[in-house]
Amino acid sequence: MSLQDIHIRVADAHTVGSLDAILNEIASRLHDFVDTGATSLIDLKSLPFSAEEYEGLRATLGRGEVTARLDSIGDSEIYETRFPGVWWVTHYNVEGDIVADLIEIASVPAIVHSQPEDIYVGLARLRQTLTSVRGEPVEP
Amino acid sequence: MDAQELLIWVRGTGLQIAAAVFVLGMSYRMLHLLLIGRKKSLAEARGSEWAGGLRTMWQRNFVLPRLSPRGRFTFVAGYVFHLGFFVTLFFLSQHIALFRAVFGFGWPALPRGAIDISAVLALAAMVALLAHRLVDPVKRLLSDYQDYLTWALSFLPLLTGFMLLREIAFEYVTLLTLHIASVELLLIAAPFTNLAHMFSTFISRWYNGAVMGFKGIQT
Amino acid sequence: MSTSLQSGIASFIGQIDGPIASFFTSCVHCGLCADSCLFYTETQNPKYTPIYKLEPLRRVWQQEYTFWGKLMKKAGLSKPVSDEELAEWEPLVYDSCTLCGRCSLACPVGNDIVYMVRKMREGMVASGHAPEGLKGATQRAIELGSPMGVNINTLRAQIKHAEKETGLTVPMDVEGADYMMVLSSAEVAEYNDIIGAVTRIFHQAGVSWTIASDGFEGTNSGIQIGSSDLAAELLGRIVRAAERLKVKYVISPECGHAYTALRWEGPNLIGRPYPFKVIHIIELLDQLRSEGRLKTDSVDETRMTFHDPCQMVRRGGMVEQPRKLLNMVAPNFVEMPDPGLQNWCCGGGGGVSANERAQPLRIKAFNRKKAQLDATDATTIVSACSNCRTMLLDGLEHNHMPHEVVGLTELIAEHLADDKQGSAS
Amino acid sequence: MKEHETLEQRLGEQGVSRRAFLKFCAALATMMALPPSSAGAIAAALSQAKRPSVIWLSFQECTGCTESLTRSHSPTLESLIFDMISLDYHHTLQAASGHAAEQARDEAMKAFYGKYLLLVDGSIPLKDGGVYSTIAGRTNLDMLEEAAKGAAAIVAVGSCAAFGGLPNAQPNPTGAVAVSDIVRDKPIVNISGCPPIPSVITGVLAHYLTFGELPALDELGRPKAFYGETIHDRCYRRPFYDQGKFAKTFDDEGARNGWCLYELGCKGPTTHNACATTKWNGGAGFPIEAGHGCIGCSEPKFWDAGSFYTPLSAPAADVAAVAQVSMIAGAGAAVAMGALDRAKKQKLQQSREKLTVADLKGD
Repeated sequence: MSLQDIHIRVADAHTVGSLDAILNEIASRLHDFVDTGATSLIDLKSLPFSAEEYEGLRATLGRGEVTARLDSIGDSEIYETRFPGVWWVTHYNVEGDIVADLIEIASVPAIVHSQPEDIYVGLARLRQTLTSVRGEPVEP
Repeated sequence: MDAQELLIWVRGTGLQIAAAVFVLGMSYRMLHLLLIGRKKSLAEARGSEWAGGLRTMWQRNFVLPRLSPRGRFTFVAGYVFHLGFFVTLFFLSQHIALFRAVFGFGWPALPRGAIDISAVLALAAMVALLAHRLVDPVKRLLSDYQDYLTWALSFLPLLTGFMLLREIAFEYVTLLTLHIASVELLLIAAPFTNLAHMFSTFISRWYNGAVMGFKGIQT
Repeated sequence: MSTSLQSGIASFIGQIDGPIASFFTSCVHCGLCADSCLFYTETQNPKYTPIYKLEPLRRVWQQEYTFWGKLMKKAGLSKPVSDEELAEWEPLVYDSCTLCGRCSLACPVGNDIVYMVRKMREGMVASGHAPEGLKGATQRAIELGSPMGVNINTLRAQIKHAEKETGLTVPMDVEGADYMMVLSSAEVAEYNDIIGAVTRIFHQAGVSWTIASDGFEGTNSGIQIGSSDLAAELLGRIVRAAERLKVKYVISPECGHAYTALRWEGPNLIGRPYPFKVIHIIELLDQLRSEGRLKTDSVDETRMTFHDPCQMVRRGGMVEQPRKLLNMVAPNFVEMPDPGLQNWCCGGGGGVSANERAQPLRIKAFNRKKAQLDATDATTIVSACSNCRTMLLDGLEHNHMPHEVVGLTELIAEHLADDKQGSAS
Repeated sequence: MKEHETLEQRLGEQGVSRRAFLKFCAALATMMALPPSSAGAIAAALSQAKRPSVIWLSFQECTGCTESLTRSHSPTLESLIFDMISLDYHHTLQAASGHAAEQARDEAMKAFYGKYLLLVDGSIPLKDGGVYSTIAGRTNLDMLEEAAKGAAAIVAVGSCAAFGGLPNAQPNPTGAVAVSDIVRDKPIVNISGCPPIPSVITGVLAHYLTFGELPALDELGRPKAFYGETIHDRCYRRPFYDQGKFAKTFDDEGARNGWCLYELGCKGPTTHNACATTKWNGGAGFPIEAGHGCIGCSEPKFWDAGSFYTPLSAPAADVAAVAQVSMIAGAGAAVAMGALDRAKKQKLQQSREKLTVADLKGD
């Protein structure tokens, strides 16, 4: 017996109406971004999607040119949709559960930027690495 | 007592009290009407009491005598209200679920759109009937506090039910509690007010029709 | 007994039965009965709404037959019905109700309102609140034998006249006859052509009949005033006569309340079934017609219409019979609006005609009939109730209307096949 | 254990990057149902947050709430939050037992008097002096009252602690009550649910850590961010409710089409919780997605609201039986009253005198 033998169908053509609403919201925020440069975020977990609508949103937004993967306390998948400036950001935890699911309107999602604190720590680490390679300290 | 406990009470104990008062009061009242009895006529019958009685019980639903404008208004608004009320009461899916739970059987529901129409029509007709009762000289003369009380008791379940389906003004819990409570008030008052006409009408029609049937009057 | 408030209330309590209790239970004060009452339609005065006329009776029902009413009464929260209220309601119960029963057909919850008015009058008369005119009529009926004061001598004179006119014998006190004819006082006093008419019709049809010298008057004021005791006394005369003459049938005259008294209330008034049957004269004529025993050979081309007497048609069920008879003689017959069961009362039934106080109101209520007549082009009104005829004539006169009013039996008799010369009077 | 370490320091020690911390804050914002843009503010606040001492007391409970929270086998964001508190006493989770455990509790209570956060799961039995649930010979009531005195705030975890839950259901043999029935003078957050959604528990803790205060609460003491809306409001099957399309059985066409489960007893319309958006088991779904109606577990007295399978519009008690008895009683009363009425009429009839024509003249 396969899954197809269990006659469970996804309801068709009956939606919560969230799909239209979210697409309109994205368009309006993208417009603001073009006008004022204001970036913004939409929390998809706070919206009542049916599974079908969620898939509908994915299909409508599609995938664009850029995809980034973040490996930090679990994976994060970040990709630009086929609408430049509209990014889909999904954070997973170590177990692979989605912990945040966001649409970000920006040139580059904030989380992708390297953080000054990390850069500083990284720089220190780099110097440390150099020290161990050359065997002598490097002036900061 | 919080909102949930209140809801549990109206769905449980409250409903039991209301049902007990309604059934006890109504069965008492209707049986009493029959037991007061009447003298059997010693005159020779020209027709059948039962045929006339049963015919009138049914036929009086449709009688449309020649009426003045005020009479026509009462007639039309009265029918719209009653039909709207019955359709809403007996054909809303949630109500059928209630009947199924209590009586063990149900019937197909009407689509929500139809129920919305029937409920709105019933509400509108009731408002119109109340306004008419306040301005029409005949109704004003006939009316006593009971007529307004029973109007309110019939209006509230419709109104709260309508609000509940759309979650207007209050939360679902509150509206559901109000809706059920308003129905319970209606049930409790029914046997002791002219709301008893919901059953006694058929006894009245039977008696009226029986006299005509006995005399062989073809209505 | 003497009349008093207590007797009246006691009578109300006794009169309230299952039907009345369920009628009051069912009433939702919709006011639709108002439209069915000619006293309301012609005055637009809300107090003439039929159900309102029963208010004192309703209060007694509430206080004596309902759970809360009893409690309220015990607690002193509902005041008992007073003598003043009954006095106030007397004109509503007597002057503005002809017991026509139109409201009983109109009520959507099925209340037989006229049934209640009839019963309420029992208590009204027991409490001493009945109109003087109706009291006088009832008193004359009991003491003199007729509300109009006609007696056996008047009848004998009319019979002699009829015999002379028809050349036939009017059978008096014939024991063993099949039918005993009862007349109304108005027929004896005014519409006496009826005697000759039935004599000729019965002669032609070969009907074995008689008139009883001790039970010829059918008008029953007791029913109208609402006293079963007095109604029984009046009715008893006819029943005794019929039993003395051992007739098979008693014929009710063209008189609505006489028919109701004889046919429907009689056995209940005297407390036992009759050993004879009661048949309305129109019912009998139609029966003779269908048996081919009633033959006409001429017609009247006049535009005629038929006024349905309430007690005969709406309360008596004879809608078809008069029309079938009219069909024999009136080719230009037209119906007025609301014919048959929904026809409007002449305004004088139920004792209103005997109640002088009610006359102005009755004349006003006649506007309803006037409107019905105006809607037809008939020039002759046929009816089958002598009281209706009187009321129609009275109303027509007040309104200066030219219509003629004839009795159906007389109309048929005029066109009898083998008796043409006799009708030329 | 370093008492005054901040969250950022601790994360740094664990080798968690700033970017990871930002990701964590974004997840927190989502968890707390705050606007996603608040992640920055959360990050700033958490950077400075101190680790609070937490004492967790378990009373009449099934450990389901703890299970809900600790179901993970590997580090998660929730567990990170837990890392950020100093869980000084939890008798299911702590290593110590017996007198040592009780001593740890006493010490923590003394050391952080007035500052510690008290978490409670389970209801408190009051009947017969509270003997139905004791720890180390002390009744739950006694222990709660003592611990509550020094608490900055109390978090009642699960429906038992919040509202009495299962032990409190009719006929409530142990006289079980909620925390809020006993403690009146401390701020209490009720995180109801049987069990509560784990991220709601951590969300409240995160909020406390972030803002140093309890979140906004509804009239039942539940955080509005999670309990502000009903399951019904956020249900993906809601359109079917609005269209009047209901599954009548669990295996009919309607059920297969994913129609509304109202008539199968779903309590979604009257139940306030975040299941429909937060979902369970790492976002896998929530009961309605599995084809079963909501049982209303986050509401008071949910065990006493009639069958889980009785529609909300149907009675929660046996009405038919009451009606049958009433009908018999009503019929009996009618027969009795009918007899009295007939007797009254008969009496009137007997005393009645005939009306004569003389009576008409009489007045």
